[in-house]
Amino acid sequence: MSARIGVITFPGTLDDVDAARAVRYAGAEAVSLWHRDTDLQGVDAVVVPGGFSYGDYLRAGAIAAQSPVMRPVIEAAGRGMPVLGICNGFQILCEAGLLPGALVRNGGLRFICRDIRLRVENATTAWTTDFEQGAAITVPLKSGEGRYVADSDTLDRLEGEGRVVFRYADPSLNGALRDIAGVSSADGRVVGLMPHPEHAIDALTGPGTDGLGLFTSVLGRLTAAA
Amino acid sequence: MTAQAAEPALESADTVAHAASTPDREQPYGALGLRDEEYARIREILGRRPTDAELAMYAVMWSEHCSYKSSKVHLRRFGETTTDEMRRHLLAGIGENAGVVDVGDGWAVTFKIESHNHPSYVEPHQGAATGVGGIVRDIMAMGARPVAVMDGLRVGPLDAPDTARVLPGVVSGVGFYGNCLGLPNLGGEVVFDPTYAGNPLVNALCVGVLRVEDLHLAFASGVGNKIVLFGARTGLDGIGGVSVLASETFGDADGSSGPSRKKLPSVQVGDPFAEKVLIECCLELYRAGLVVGIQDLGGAGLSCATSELASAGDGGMEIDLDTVPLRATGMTPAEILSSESQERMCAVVTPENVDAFMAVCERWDVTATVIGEVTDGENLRITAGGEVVVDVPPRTVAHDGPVYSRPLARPDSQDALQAATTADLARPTTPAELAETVVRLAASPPLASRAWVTDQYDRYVRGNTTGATPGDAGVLRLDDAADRGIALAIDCNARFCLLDPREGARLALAEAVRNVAASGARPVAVSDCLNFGSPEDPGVMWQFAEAVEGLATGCVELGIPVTGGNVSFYNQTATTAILPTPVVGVLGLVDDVRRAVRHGFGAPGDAVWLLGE
Amino acid sequence: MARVIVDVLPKAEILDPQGQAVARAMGRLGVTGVADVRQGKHFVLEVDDSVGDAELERIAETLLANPVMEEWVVRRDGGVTQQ
Amino acid sequence: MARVIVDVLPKAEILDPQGQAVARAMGRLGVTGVADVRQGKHFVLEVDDSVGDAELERIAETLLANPVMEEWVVRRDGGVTQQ
Ligand SMILES: Nc1ncnc2c1ncn2[C@@H]1O[C@H](COP(=O)(O)OP(=O)(O)O)[C@@H](O)[C@H]1O
Repeated sequence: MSARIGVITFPGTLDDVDAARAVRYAGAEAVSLWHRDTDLQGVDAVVVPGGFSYGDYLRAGAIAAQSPVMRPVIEAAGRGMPVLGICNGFQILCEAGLLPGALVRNGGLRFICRDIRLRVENATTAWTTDFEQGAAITVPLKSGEGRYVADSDTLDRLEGEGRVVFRYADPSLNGALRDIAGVSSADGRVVGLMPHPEHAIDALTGPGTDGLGLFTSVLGRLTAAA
Repeated sequence: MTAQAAEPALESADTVAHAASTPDREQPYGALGLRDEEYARIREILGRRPTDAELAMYAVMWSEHCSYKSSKVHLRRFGETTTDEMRRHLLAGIGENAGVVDVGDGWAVTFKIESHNHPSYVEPHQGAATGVGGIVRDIMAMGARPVAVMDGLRVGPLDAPDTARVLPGVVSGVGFYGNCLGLPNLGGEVVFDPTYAGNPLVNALCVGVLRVEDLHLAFASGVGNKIVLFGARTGLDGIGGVSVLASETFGDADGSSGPSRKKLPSVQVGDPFAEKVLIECCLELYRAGLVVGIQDLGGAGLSCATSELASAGDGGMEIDLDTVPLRATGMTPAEILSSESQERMCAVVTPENVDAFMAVCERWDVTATVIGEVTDGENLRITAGGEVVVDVPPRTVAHDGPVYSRPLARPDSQDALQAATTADLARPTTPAELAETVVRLAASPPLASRAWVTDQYDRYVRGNTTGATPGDAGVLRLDDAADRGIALAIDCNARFCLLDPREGARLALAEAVRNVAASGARPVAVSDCLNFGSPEDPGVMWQFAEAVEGLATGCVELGIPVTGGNVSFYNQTATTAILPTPVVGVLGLVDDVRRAVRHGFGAPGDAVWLLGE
Repeated sequence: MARVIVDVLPKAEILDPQGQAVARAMGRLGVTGVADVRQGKHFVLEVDDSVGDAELERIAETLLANPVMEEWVVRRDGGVTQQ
Repeated sequence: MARVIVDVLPKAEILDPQGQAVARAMGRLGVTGVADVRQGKHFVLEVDDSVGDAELERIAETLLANPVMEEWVVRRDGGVTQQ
């Protein structure tokens, strides 16, 4: 039986079709979850995809973090279920308190859509085991509120615990503190990142296939656990 | 759903009965953009003076923007020149919200370009944003899922002071709305010229994909069928905007139709989140077969939606304005009918499907309200506060507006323009001069990188973009289960069009066709956005007629039809018109996107071939 | 040095999608009793005492607010100087 | 019904690029004497009299502001209820 990975759709979610496609490309079954759902249909992992949930009018991810479906997600994450937040999904996980820090307006105040290089700083999380430690991967970044911030104690702690998972290899793109592009929970099972690995799974439609590694990593983890 | 009743309509609302008994009341038709003879014609149609609400409807629907009164006689050329052979893949053509092309295997593609020029000068960000929103709703109204956008932008010189306000605002507006809707931006243009300094052009293209059986056309038939208004609430946005903005020079937009209303801002604010939800809601309604007819609410709001639905149907229609969910208090019937609040749609639904329709809207948190029904009468009757405020034959509002054959004349200046040739220009004579010229050209605003613009637009979302920027054309896979795709390009060199509007239009067409073909696609259809100065200027009218002729004959030679488009007149600053700017969009079909040709050189060692002379 | 506050709000007739989104979220959070929300901008300026009220008004009108769509209030130290 | 104002500002230690962009634009406009600008959000809520201060504080903290990066002030009718 193949692993079942949930992909949440909030009103305003945009990259859910892409996230589901990436899950399928990796060999798992994608299960659609709706923002009003109160149970996760027994999925093995969850992807919170990108977009502009509820228009992001208040703060990116703020309103979605309060949605019904986030309650079972938070509970399941507490029990160790892998959760990946991409872009708006990362913002939602931060707003929901599953990941530390916050994401604010880009330093240049403009939306940035560009293929960028990321360094994999921790290849042991649930979503990165298929990468080499320190590998550089190319994936699209597309966000207006992508600048990662947290107070310096938090940043030091994250660095010390190896919870900075991805760093921008080309600095100063959006002003993220310490060039942080993605972080993880203490147990390495919840990961959030601003760039879009689901848009780098096929050279036809993206800059390459580097992004697929996140989805195959979790699959390996799930099948190993089963 | 939450159909919140309107405030009681103003006690003073001008009813049909009142209009009949007060034939001599003075009406401000001039301020609404109607001419004496147009007003007289309305009185003749109705056999009495119009009510305030009727006057507002006729004024907005008979404006240049909605009625095409100056362009109609010329646009007929497209219909006359299109042969059955050219039309063979068309499921819908000119006259519908957007043209629809059968692309095989049960798939169809619909696309259209529209302008939002004047609003983008007044408020660049919101003007451009709502321009994208409007064209996307046009595509939705065909039953399609919008899948991509493009934008053709024209502004003043890069170093003109106002360009620093207009260009960044427009780009952020296009990006904000398109990105938030999840529509990849496949490309576009940024062109600088002094004539656009006080009158920028924002032309937005949207393309949609549908299954042939889901094609929805705007009509209201079937006595007893319900008219459902859904989406955003109706507010005081851009009231009178269409007639004032598109028919006279803007600036004195006295937005009120009621005498006491303070001057209203003529801007509309876009809510892309509401539109995204509306898209998903509409698609679910189509899939469930719950829609008989559908119309987007665009420039002329409910005036346009109700009169167009009714005149395309086979009966009459009754609408009760007291049921329209409002955002402002004390709106008059005329204001409700003219409101340009964004993110609204109007559907015709059979009575037995109303509950299911409402349930889908509820799932998406979309406000939906039955506001009326199709009747066996002939007229569109609209009531407010229990009184009839509109009672008109819908065709007279929507289709039988005035048509003008405006005088046209080749400007005397044309000879001098043509006499000045490149022979008079200095040319580089030494290698060093040549090198310097190449560098200067590469850095010039017309040729410099567009990354500053395109980096603000999402081109990846939905994962089907196989070619965007930089590229000759945008290329999109239709469905990830197959490798069938489409290519799109928009082009216009308006300086050529100034020199010779007929040849210029043909060149714009040829360029867009080449760009599509160079991407490995077979060109199949054309949509155009004709941006010109005042039609009351015979020189501008001549440019317009020539450009239409050039485009029509060019299409015949290439064997592809014009499927729709948009005319934007009155693009001028004082008496100076913009360059004649017929923007041409071409749609091409790609059998296998994996084999589509990419822009730029491939690998070192590849041979470079020059084709043609 | 004085502290000057400028509060900017969308005009009443203008659609406020942000405020509406917040108002709807309240309901989902189980908050009742909030009838309406409008969202605007809040600026805090540290200015020299040399900067007069007319100058502040000009700053608000040309830079902080968009007069086409927004209205604003300028306050010094909690006192309203101009509307 | 009462009117409640919530003003939200980025914390002092958080970089505020929007405020900085405004401050830079001042210079270009020829405005001198403005030493610093911070930009935040301004919410105007119409609330039932039944809604107490603790409830308002909860709304501000869980929804209107993000305590990780922002600070806020809740005022009723011009009176500060809580910081
Ligand atoms: N306003 C715009 N919106 C989106 N893409 C644009 C826009 N302007 C230019 N582009 C894209 O940037 C690239 C370069 O544009 P341009 O310099 O006009 O090239 P070309 O002359 O090849 O059309 C093209 O892919 C074009 O589609």
